[in-house]
Amino acid sequence: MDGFVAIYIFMLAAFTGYEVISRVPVILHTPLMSGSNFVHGVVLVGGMIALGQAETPLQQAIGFVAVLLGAANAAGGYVVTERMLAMFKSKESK
Amino acid sequence: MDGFVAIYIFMLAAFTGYEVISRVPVILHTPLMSGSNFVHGVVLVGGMIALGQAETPLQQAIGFVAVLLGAANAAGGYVVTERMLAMFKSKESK
Amino acid sequence: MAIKWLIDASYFIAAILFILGLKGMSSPVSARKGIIWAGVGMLLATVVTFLTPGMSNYLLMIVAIGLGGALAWISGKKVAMTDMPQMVAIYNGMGGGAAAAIAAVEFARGEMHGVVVTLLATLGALIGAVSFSGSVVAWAKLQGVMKSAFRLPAQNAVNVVLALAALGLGIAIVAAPAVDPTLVGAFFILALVLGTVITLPIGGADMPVVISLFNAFTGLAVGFEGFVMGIPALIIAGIVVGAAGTLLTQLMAKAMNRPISNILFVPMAAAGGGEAVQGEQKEVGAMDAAAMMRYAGKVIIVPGYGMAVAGAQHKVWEMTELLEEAGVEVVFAIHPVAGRMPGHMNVLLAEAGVPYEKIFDLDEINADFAQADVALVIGANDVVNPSARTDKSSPIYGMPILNADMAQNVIVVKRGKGTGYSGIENALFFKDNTRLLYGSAQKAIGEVIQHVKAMA
Amino acid sequence: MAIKWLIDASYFIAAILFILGLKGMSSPVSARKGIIWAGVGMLLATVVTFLTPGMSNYLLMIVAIGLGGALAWISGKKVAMTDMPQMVAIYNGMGGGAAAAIAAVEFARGEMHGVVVTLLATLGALIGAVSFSGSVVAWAKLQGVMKSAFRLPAQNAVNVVLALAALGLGIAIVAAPAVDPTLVGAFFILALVLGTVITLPIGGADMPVVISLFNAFTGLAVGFEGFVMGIPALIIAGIVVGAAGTLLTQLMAKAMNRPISNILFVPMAAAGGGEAVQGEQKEVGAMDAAAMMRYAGKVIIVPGYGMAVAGAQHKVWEMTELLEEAGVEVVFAIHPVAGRMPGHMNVLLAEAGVPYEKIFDLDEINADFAQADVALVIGANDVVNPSARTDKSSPIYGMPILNADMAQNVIVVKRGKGTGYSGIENALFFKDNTRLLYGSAQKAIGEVIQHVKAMA
Amino acid sequence: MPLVIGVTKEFAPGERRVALVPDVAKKYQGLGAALLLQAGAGESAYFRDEDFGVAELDADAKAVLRKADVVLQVQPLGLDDLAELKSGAVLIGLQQPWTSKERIKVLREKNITCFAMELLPRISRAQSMDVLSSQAAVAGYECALIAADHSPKFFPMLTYAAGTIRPAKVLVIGAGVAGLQAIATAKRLGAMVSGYDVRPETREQVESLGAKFVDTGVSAAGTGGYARELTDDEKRLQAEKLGKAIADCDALITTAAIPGRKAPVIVSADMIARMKPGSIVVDMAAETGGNVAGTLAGEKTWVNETLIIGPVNIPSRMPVHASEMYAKNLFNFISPFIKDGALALDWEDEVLAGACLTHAGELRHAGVKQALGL
Amino acid sequence: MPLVIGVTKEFAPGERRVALVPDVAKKYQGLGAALLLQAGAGESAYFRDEDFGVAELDADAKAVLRKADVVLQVQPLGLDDLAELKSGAVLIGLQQPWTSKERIKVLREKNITCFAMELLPRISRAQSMDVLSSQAAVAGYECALIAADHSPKFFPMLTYAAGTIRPAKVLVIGAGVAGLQAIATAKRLGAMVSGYDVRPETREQVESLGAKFVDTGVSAAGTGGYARELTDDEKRLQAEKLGKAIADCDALITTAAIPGRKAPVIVSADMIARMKPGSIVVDMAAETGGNVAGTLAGEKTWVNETLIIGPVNIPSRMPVHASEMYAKNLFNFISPFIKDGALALDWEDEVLAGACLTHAGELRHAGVKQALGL
Ligand SMILES: NC(=O)c1ccc[n+]([C@@H]2O[C@H](COP(=O)([O-])OP(=O)(O)OC[C@H]3O[C@@H](n4cnc5c(N)ncnc54)[C@H](OP(=O)(O)O)[C@@H]3O)[C@@H](O)[C@H]2O)c1
Ligand SMILES: NC(=O)c1ccc[n+]([C@@H]2O[C@H](COP(=O)([O-])OP(=O)(O)OC[C@H]3O[C@@H](n4cnc5c(N)ncnc54)[C@H](OP(=O)(O)O)[C@@H]3O)[C@@H](O)[C@H]2O)c1
Ligand SMILES: NC(=O)c1ccc[n+]([C@@H]2O[C@H](COP(=O)([O-])OP(=O)(O)OC[C@H]3O[C@@H](n4cnc5c(N)ncnc54)[C@H](O)[C@@H]3O)[C@@H](O)[C@H]2O)c1
Ligand SMILES: NC(=O)c1ccc[n+]([C@@H]2O[C@H](COP(=O)([O-])OP(=O)(O)OC[C@H]3O[C@@H](n4cnc5c(N)ncnc54)[C@H](O)[C@@H]3O)[C@@H](O)[C@H]2O)c1
Repeated sequence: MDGFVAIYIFMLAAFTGYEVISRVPVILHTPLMSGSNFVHGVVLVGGMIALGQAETPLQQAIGFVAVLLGAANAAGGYVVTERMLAMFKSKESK
Repeated sequence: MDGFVAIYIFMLAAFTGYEVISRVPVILHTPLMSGSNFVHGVVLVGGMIALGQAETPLQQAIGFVAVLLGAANAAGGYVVTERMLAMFKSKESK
Repeated sequence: MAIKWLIDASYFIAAILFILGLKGMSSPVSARKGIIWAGVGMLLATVVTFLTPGMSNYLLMIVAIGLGGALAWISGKKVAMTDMPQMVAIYNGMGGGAAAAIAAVEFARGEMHGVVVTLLATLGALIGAVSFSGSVVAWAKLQGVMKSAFRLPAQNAVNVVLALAALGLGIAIVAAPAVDPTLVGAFFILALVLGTVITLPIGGADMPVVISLFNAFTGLAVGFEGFVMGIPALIIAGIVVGAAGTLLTQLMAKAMNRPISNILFVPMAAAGGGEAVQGEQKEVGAMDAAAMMRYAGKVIIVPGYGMAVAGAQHKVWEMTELLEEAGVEVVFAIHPVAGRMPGHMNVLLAEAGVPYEKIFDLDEINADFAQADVALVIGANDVVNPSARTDKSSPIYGMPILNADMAQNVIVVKRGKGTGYSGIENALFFKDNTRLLYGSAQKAIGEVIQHVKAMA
Repeated sequence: MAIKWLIDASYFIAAILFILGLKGMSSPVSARKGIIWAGVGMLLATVVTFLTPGMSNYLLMIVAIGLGGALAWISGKKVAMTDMPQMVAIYNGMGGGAAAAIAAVEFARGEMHGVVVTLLATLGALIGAVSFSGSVVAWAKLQGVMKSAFRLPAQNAVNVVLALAALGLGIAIVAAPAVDPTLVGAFFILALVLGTVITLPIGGADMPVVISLFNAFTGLAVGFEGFVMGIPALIIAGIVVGAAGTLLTQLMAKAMNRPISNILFVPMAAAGGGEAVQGEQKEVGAMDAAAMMRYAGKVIIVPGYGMAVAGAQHKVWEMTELLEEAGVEVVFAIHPVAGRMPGHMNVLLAEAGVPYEKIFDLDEINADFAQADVALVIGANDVVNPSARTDKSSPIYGMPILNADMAQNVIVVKRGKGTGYSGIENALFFKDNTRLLYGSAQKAIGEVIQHVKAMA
Repeated sequence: MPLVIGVTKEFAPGERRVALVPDVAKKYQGLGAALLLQAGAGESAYFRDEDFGVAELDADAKAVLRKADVVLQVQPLGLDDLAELKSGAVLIGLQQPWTSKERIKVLREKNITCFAMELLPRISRAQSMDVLSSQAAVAGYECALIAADHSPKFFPMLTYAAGTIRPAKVLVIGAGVAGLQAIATAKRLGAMVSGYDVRPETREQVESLGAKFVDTGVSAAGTGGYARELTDDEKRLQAEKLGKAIADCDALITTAAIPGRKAPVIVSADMIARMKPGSIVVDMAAETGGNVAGTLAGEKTWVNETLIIGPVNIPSRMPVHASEMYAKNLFNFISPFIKDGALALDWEDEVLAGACLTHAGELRHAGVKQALGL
Repeated sequence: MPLVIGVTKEFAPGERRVALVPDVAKKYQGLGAALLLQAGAGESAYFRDEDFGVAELDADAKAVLRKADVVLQVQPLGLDDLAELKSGAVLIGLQQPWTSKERIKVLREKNITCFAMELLPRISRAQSMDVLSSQAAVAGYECALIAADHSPKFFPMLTYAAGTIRPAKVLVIGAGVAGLQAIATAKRLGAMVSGYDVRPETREQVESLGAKFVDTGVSAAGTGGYARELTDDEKRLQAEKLGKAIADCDALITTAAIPGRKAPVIVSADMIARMKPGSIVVDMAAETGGNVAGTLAGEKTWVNETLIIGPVNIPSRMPVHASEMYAKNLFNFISPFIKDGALALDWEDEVLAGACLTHAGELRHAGVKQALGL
């Protein structure tokens, strides 16, 4: 990827991230932290590709750890966030 | 530029644009319209490069028009916006 | 290579400045800073562009910039504040025109690489050209150069046919193995016609929304051409404006209570043709009511029985306080028989905490209506019915009334078409300068309050 | 080629879903939808990754996913609500670890192309590893596995030295012509130590902020590794989370009234040594006050003399009505001697139109505070001062007080540090569950109203 | 010679109002009329002679009556006073037309043009002349004050250092002009107020003041804004529902009236007996018989531990403003016909014609004619 | 044998309050005390004997006094009534300690433990026992009603069909508990209210009720929440500024007091003379000499066209709630010392000790001792 394009993407993504949560009430701080924690669980995908390309046992071992950790990040992040946000369930329907 | 990267940029820029003005008060509608009008005056840059690469008189003519219009967009947009926003001058100091 | 980096970096910074600038402009507090930041970005981008390697035609370039820039700068400086909307329209149109012209240059150079790029160039050209001609028409109408709305028979059908034809030509261009000048020429002409025809039937009140729409169009066109030319600054600025402009158009349309499709397809001017002789009851939204009062010098509030029924007195006073904070002079005019008992309004206003100094009776205030920018009639009817002055057959003939009708603008809050105590129609509601804000007073004024606050 | 497109398109959609999901989660109304959208994105991205051409080790992959996923899922389901923060910490640490591991794989494969990529990989590895070990420490402390804050002598200096050393090694790795396993190994160990050492001295109260910081770190690390591997979905998700997480960290620190630098460099446990035993007054913004009440089940309002001074009764009632519309139960608790004369509050509330059914006196309501989510104290002081219960030396000892301190949360509206009639300090204002909303009551409640409306 | 408008001190005992106040005096003079004022006419309403700006003051009321072309009064003149009037003079004021057979005879004999303000048509234009409305507003306000002042309880809710006093419950029966005013006043004082009336449209009106409406399921909408009399069945139903509301209240104010008739008796002795100790009843209709069984006009009566107050001539308790309102009403009524110091009555005018009791020796009002059998 | 608490019908003429109400009676019984009630004790406050839930009723007041260990009263007992008390009995109520030399003598001779509620220390904890505050709240409310009821004008603004009546201006002098209550009540009725007091902190308090504060530039902050007496110079300055405000108002309510002293005379005859015709003055301090020159306690006096009302024993006008408040205050005062039907006074308690007038034959209160020269 072209260097400047990468920086553009970086900049725009940062803007987006910043703006998207710029006005969030305190009660959502913790759930939102948890939710964004879940989102970076997508590192799992990186881990999978790394493992998929691993050749030596060392690479495989590290790759395995990467996928394991990534999967835990994604799965755990989802469950925990989902539970926290369940509190806002009933209010939504109003 | 790679097709998907372009789409990523498009998506992120659109998000950014949307979020950036998502909570704008009514009195700023017109100035903001004018301001964003100014911003796309950057088309001038495109015009300049197009004209810079123009070879035939036709190309030069069209390029000239492009630069002329682009410059008018940028200059006019700036002045008009600046004047509208001058109204908010005194409020700022509060 | 160093130059290339410098240019790329500058474009990058310009893009950031544009975004920050727009962000700044979306809040009254930072609005001025916003335009200045964006301006710096523009300057930077323009200056470094001169350094682009392998360019020629510098003289032409400078002349074009000088000419276009100077003319626009001067006209922008001179124009009256009230003529701003059409100036925005025309400058925006020029941007669209520029985008279209860039595409034309590229077409002329025959340098399209691949379907995607050609497609983007064509789309950008189409949108830019529509924005150009449409904006020119908008300008002409607002400026008074072109008179009134003008509607083709089967307008909507014509619009659709033209749009499809332009699209068809565009697809042909993209599909063609090489650039075909005739095709391209026809395409541009069709696009320009399309922009004109779309805009012609639109009435003055809807113009700002349409201008905003064209603004978003131009943004998109610029963004597309940015892709074509590979200049990220153009892409970012264009797309950001495209998205922001789209949202803004929606917001504006919502503020005016008119869906965008309505504006484009069933123009206001045409819809209002053949109604009641007396004129018609013209509705107004809470936001516009709020704006009318927020930017007024003097507002006179006429409360009536409806305010009592709605129990809206606290809200009314809250609104009054907000308006006064904003520098508007607000007073209350109480008609001798407003409500259903002597002093009915007094009791309510006292309950809401309206100070006595703000309350005037008929004799004290009737002469002031002529100087008021807005008379806000809240659930009153008989006491502001002008037929009491003139219509001998009216059951209320001879009763003195509050001269609300003498105010510059009258806003009447009521729930519907209900009559008052005496059960008769009220000519005031049909007057040219009267607007009806429908809803129970409590709710209606509550909404006005929210909008007044948003204008703080 | 088609597979490549499918994968790219899926990643693109996943990225959009992540952004929309985060956006959703930032408003109480759409929060649940948000996590579901993000979840769908994650599923999509994971599934299509299996299709990536040229991969091997599928069995290992599936085992790792099954194992990691299942363990995390189960533990996440089982954990008590109160233990959530440490769970977030540990999952986040795992993400950081995964990012670091990816970098390690890349190092091991020796496939770094160019300085930039190596730099990004190294940075990602550093940040990811710090986040990993730091999060584990945070988890251990919150979980009670590791006891209390523990502070090295010259802690800040140690931090700086370690960080510099890690950076130095990183630069060495980037500068080296080929991957040097020893260097890489040392680098990772140093990074892990750094994360541990930074986190060790931080006290329990500051932990959420630190976890949020590590969360942002992990995001960045993931983003960087995304660049390394050329997977835009990783880039976008990572950077968006990095930016959002940074902002969130700031917001959380602000909500706790502690600058981030303070948390990291002068840990609370240490700084809090010589301060007042009582704790500190924690400020709250109008928006947060609004949210606390808007999403509460029951709110008890305790008006005092300050409400009278500010003349805020009408605003208070307006807020009450809004909250009730939103389904919150709101009642008023009047202390026998609130204000400056018998019935002071009655007069004001009657003026504002608060119905008598909503007004309760001390005996009637004191038991209810324990069930209230929020006690909103408006310009009252002495009448909610718990020292009246216990402190025999207090001039108000023996006076019955409203048990506002028993509520889940207490919000106190006052202008500043002013004391009440009896001129004494109020321990309630320093309680853990108390937040101060500073400002004259009229203004402060006005702002709350606006925010409550925005949450409609 | 200009029109002479005469105003005396009121003859009726206890009457403190006066039919002319200084502000209005100036307006009459502005129309060219001459004013003839009895010295001290406005005294009991705290208006000083010198403030009227009238040159001629007469110490003798009879002399005023003899000389004036137009006489303004509040309460009806006695027969002997009527006898003093100039033949053909104009007399304007309250006349109690429904009970004034004797007086009508004298009026006719003396050829007096007499306007009875009670007969004023209740059309929009005439609202500013409507003394019944303006005096009812005063009376309603005063009744609420009387109730509050006599009540052994606080009207408002009051939380004090040792407890909380719950607000008093006030019930107002009859939600006409006076009743609404009483509701508003009691409400202002902080009481929990309910209102009741037979006319259905009063529900919204009562509620528009923030009070509750007692629903009995009986409607008695009459014509011209007045109520009709109820049937026996309706009365029973009303009584049942009302009884409960009355037993529950701390203060009861009754203002029900049917024009030209004795006031309806709405509150029975039984209902009163069921009231709480220390409760207060103010019966505004006392003068016309009372809405409450056992009311004595002008007296305070104890029934068990309930105090029934039957105030009379209530507007007179507030003579300054009551006089001001009354005088303005009369001015608005007659001034359109005074031009350049001369009186020119326009019998085409529906308000003037409608309010006329006698003119040119005739009894002009059909309703009164019928009611009195003349 | 349990503690016997005795309550009689009040002896003072016109006193309608009673020191015990049914709700509170139950609470005493809950503490194990026995109640001895004179039959009809609560009658004038509309409390019925049967509601007290007391088995033993005594028709004879003297008998009650003779048998009770603790006697609760509102107004001070007469010398002969005091003579009936058991030696060593406890007497609680208002005692007018500053003017009771004779009575103190008897109290000492008979070894009575007498608590004077006027002497109650005004600390936070004691607020719930503060009868001065609770009765002042009643009085303030009543004074505003008296003013409104007697005023010949409307208090609220009122727009009616023929014009607008401007709201009355009410001035309240003395913004203590009663004054603030009067301000609040007049405000509720719609008057334009101003307040005045010498203590500077009252400005904010007056304004917190939506009223205006009359600034005279004189401050007289005393100790313990009471005002000190003013110097002559200060009085002159005050008089000047106040005079203007008084001349401007329609109703004046005065509530100024200095504990243990004659009430300060703030409104001079001259100021009264400059008032508008028809204005009303309610002097709440009438009993202790009055804030207004010319006030006669218990009388209505006309000065020119201004009516000066000097009501006495105002809380008695509202006996139900005044009694309820008073009784609760007394209960809060003494109940902490009643355990299992026995009285155990804790002289360490600053409130109890501070309110004690006589005990064990001694005059215990330093201030009273000094004031009476004993
Ligand atoms: N003051 C007195 O002493 C007295 C006594 C008796 C009669 N009157 C008569 O009463 C009339 C008073 O005139 P007015 O102008 O005050 O009232 P009005 O003529 O009765 O008109 C009231 C208006 O309020 C509207 N309304 C009712 N409820 C509403 C609500 N909740 N929110 C918003 N609007 C509401 C009604 O229209 P919608 O139904 O469309 O909402 C109606 O047009 C006069 O004719 C007077 O002669 C007065
Ligand atoms: N009710 C009675 O009869 C009576 C009579 C006499 C005395 N008292 C005494 O008065 C006290 C009453 O207690 P309380 O809790 O009602 O009041 P308080 O203890 O006097 O406290 C009032 C609080 O309101 C705040 N405040 C003042 N103006 C404000 C404004 N404009 N906006 C927001 N806050 C404002 C002040 O803090 P800031 O300055 O920081 O804003 C102060 O802490 C008790 O001590 C009682 O004993 C009562
Ligand atoms: N259009 C006008 O110009 C105008 C002017 C003044 C009054 N009005 C209307 O006329 C109405 C009556 O005016 P008023 O105050 O002179 O009436 P009123 O004094 O004749 O009667 C008082 C009230 O008693 C009620 N009443 C009669 N019998 C009753 C019963 N058995 N039980 C309960 N209530 C009973 C009546 O309905 C009336 O509301 C007013 O409400 C007003 O709306 C109209
Ligand atoms: N802390 C407590 O527990 C407690 C309890 C009750 C009252 N208080 C305080 O004590 C204050 C006084 O209470 P009170 O109502 O019993 O007072 P009060 O009855 O003794 O006096 C009434 C008012 O008259 C004022 N006054 C005296 N001389 C005056 C003059 N020359 N001109 C004008 N005004 C004059 C006084 O300042 C006082 O406000 C109250 O305002 C209250 O704040 C405190």
